[in-house]
Amino acid sequence: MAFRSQPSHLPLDSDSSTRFLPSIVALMVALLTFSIVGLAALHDSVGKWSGQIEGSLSIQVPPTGMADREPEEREQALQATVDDIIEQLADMPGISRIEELSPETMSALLEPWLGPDEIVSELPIPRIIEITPETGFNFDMLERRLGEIAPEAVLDDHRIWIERIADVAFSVELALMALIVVLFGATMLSVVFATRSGLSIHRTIIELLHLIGAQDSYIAGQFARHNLRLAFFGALIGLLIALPVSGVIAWLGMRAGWPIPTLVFSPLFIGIIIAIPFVVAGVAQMTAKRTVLRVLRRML
Amino acid sequence: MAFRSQPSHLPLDSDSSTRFLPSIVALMVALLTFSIVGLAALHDSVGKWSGQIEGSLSIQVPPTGMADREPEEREQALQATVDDIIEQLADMPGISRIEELSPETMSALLEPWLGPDEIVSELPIPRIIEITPETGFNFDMLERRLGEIAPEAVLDDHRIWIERIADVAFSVELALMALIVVLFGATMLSVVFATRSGLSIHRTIIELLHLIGAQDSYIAGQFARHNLRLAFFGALIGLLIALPVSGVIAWLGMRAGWPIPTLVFSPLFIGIIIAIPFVVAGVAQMTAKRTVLRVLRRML
Amino acid sequence: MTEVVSFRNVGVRYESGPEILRDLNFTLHRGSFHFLTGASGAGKSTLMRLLYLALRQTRGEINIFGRDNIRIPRDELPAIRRKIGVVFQDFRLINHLTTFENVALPLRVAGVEDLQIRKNVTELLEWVGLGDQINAVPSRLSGGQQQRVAIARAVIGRPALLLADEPTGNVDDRIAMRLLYLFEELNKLGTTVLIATHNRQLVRRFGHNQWLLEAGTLHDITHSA
Amino acid sequence: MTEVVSFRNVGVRYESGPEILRDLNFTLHRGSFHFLTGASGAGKSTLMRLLYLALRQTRGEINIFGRDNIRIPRDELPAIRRKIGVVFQDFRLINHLTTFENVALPLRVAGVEDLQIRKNVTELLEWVGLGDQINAVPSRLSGGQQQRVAIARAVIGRPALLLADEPTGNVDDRIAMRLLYLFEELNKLGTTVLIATHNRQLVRRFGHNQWLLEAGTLHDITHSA
Ligand SMILES: Nc1ncnc2c1ncn2[C@@H]1O[C@H](COP(=O)(O)OP(=O)(O)OP(=O)(O)O)[C@@H](O)[C@H]1O
Ligand SMILES: Nc1ncnc2c1ncn2[C@@H]1O[C@H](COP(=O)(O)OP(=O)(O)OP(=O)(O)O)[C@@H](O)[C@H]1O
Ligand SMILES: [Mg+2]
Ligand SMILES: [Mg+2]
Repeated sequence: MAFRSQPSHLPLDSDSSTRFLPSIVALMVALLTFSIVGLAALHDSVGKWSGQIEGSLSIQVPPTGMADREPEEREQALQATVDDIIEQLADMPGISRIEELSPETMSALLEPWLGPDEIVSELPIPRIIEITPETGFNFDMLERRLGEIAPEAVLDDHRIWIERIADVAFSVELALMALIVVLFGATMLSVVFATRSGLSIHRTIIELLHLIGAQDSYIAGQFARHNLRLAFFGALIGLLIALPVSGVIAWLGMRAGWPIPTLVFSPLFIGIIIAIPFVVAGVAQMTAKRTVLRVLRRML
Repeated sequence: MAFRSQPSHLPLDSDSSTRFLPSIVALMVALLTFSIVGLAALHDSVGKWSGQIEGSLSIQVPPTGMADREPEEREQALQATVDDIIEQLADMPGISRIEELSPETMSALLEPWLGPDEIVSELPIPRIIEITPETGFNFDMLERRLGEIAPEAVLDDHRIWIERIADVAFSVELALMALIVVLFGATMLSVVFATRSGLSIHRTIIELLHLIGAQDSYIAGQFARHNLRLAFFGALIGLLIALPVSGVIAWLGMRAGWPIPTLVFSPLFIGIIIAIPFVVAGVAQMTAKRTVLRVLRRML
Repeated sequence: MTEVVSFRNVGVRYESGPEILRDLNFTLHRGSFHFLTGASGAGKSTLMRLLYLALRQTRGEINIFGRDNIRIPRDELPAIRRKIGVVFQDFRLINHLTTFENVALPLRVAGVEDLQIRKNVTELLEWVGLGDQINAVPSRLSGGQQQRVAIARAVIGRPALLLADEPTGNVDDRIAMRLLYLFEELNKLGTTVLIATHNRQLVRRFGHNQWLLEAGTLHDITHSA
Repeated sequence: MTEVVSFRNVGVRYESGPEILRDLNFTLHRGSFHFLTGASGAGKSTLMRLLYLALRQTRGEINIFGRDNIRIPRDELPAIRRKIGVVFQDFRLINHLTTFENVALPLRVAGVEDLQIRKNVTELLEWVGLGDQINAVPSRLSGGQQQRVAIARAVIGRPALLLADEPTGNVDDRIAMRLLYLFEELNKLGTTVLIATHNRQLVRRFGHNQWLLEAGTLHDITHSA
């Protein structure tokens, strides 16, 4: 004869419906974990790109059509254009700093091209204006206004390109975050569904317990504890499936040249992953409690 | 008295367990639809980027430390380095074409910088080698080998940057595709789970039908049809939730500067979306059929 | 207080259906033993439902253990239900629990300690002839065995009021007698017993009070039978 | 062929348990009417299960409608099962179907046309006294009404073999008689009837053959009672 160790607990375990809740929870938790790992990896990449594109955007003002002028005159005309551009663009939204590159920096930049020679200062070298953009910066508007002020000026779109892509990557990141929120919601919803449908099978048991004089809180507590255990177990299985698979994918990804995710090893991230089973179990418990109490309240 | 219109069908509808299958299916289909729409949008963006970065990658070979040589001699030395680089890199994997930029193209490129002057041909202008990379191309290896052959040569990383980001975007796209596959699998799995758990409630009905002399195929067919209807209904609801929400997100995204997704309106995409309820319903039907047949086979 | 239950002009209808019971006026005294007879569909189970507080009258007053049934606050109902043992007509055993666990349920709910439960349940199961089925689940029991599990569960808590709805429909006369002796035993210890049954022979043999439900009303036919 | 069923040295055990039935040797002829009695747990329902092909003997031979039961191919079993009507001891009604649909089930499964079903079912339900409960689901029926639905479902297909397991446990004597007249009616039309029951009175009143299951074996006590 096998007697239960906890006399006050109903033995609900051997029930055939108990397989469903864990499996659906495992599935949802696995999906959720995949998405969170994906977000963390993407966040890392975007962070790395942002680091590399930090800084600025440049406008080149070439001495177009000035080759036949005197060097003095040429420089003055160029300077006027540069000052004009800086003055007119300074109040554009999204520009945190706008400034001409100093002649020394210019020489340094041109050195690998033309050699460290005196020749530079004598050549009709273009002027460069550096702009540090910030959020709200609008590349197209800058291009349009620049076209009005000085049509010969050229916007260096190298950095802006990266900026734009980082923007899109950020959008993707946002979308993935939204997906995680949706998946989290979906996980919770499916825990709620699965818990409820499990309980609908147990309706007769709930009714019987009620009729033999069990307190509502006792019945609800029994089922809450039972479902908590099932959901926690399911969530653990989901994690145990998702984590190794994510690991393998990450390893393959790194071999294919993806950046090494560092966020994945941050305490916040690990905390979130560890929290999943507890949150899921908590939701299952609460749902079970509420559902049972609602069923009971309908009875006399 | 209400008689059924289809006498050969069991009225399984009024059953309380029939609410669960549609809800879990609706949830999964909604998630799946979100991901597919997301993939389509991202695919569009990546397609646009790829168009813009098509073409090549360049190596600049500057006349470093040659400013004091004779123009003739300088050009010869530069040409030797260029030939050397082209010869040695030509057999690298991932390079589909490697070729020196012609002097005319050079002049055209430099024109906005230095003006359309004769001065160009007399200056110690760097040579440029253009490379068209293909899949399998390894930027780091190219950089390393170039460093060995000609340390003074500079790799223009402007295009390679875009390439890299497009690569990562492609990875994200792949990841999203993987997510869709996983979600699709998860949808199918949950349809299987939900169908089976629904049937476990009906076990006694299956048994009874068996005992009163129903053919296995008749019983399985009844439940298959029933579950097909429930799953189809659930999938439709999932679509009806996901599509408008995706639309709103896309609209917000386009207002925030995302590219307009064109793939979303392609026949393939629309076909996939329309196929979802049918595939889901088909899976539910098959699962029901198999589950019932397995239950029946265990009985005498 | 010797009045366990008293009904005054009680009437019941299910939803908008006809009145199943009407103008019920009776009193069950402490330690009384009644048989409730009546045709199938007469309302015996409905009356039982009123008594175990699973149904409310649509009119009239029911007084149970000295309290007006519709005035009892919800959280005091469990305590009252624990004083009532019920043998349901359809047994209502929990399918995945063993015979032992099914019978132990009322004690578990009441928080009785494990050792006590073990002793009482095993003893009672021996008495109803299920000593060798202690670990079987209901689906492995015969119909009569299931019925005896249901009876054991109803009496295990020594209730003040025992309601048995057709408790001998699936057992042979020998076991039926034995079960009725069990009820009489409880009755001698103070339990008020009400048994709904179709088994006239049994009623006749035990010769307790007999009530007949007919056309929705109750007739005392103890001496007329 | 007048032998509907014949058993030769049949024995049954559930899994590794004791042998519930052993050395059963009997024959049921076409148009015969038998009562099967025995203590609770004697094995009456087990014997019924053998007859409606839900259980296989662990030894011995069973011949049903002229065929060796373990040699019948799986796809031929449904046709044989349709010739057998069963009243299960636990009714086995489908909870979400109405009385009408529950009774109509065997006809639906056999592919009988709707109009025919409608006529037969309504008529039969009138006969068993459920004419006004045609659209009620089982949970709205009294115990005896549920039992009558189960009986109606068993006889609606005019089976060649009728097996009724404790069919009158929840109805009063008047209805029990009425139901037995129904069985006799069927019997006169050629149906072989076997009724497991505890109701000795009924057995005595109808005076058909009586078998007693005791210690796992069958005794014919028709003339000794
Ligand atoms: N939940 C319900 N909803 C509607 N009607 C019901 C419900 N339960 C019972 N009835 C009806 O009330 C009447 C009395 O039912 P009840 O179960 O009390 O009869 P009973 O005397 O116990 O009969 P039996 O001896 O057959 O068990 C029946 O006609 C039945 O159809
Ligand atoms: N599925 C099963 N598994 C194991 N043992 C079983 C199973 N079904 C019945 N038994 C056992 O077989 C024996 C005979 O059961 P059966 O149901 O045939 O009795 P019965 O004669 O119908 O009794 P009753 O009159 O109480 O219905 C019982 O002791 C029971 O515990
Ligand atoms: Mg009743
Ligand atoms: Mg039996």
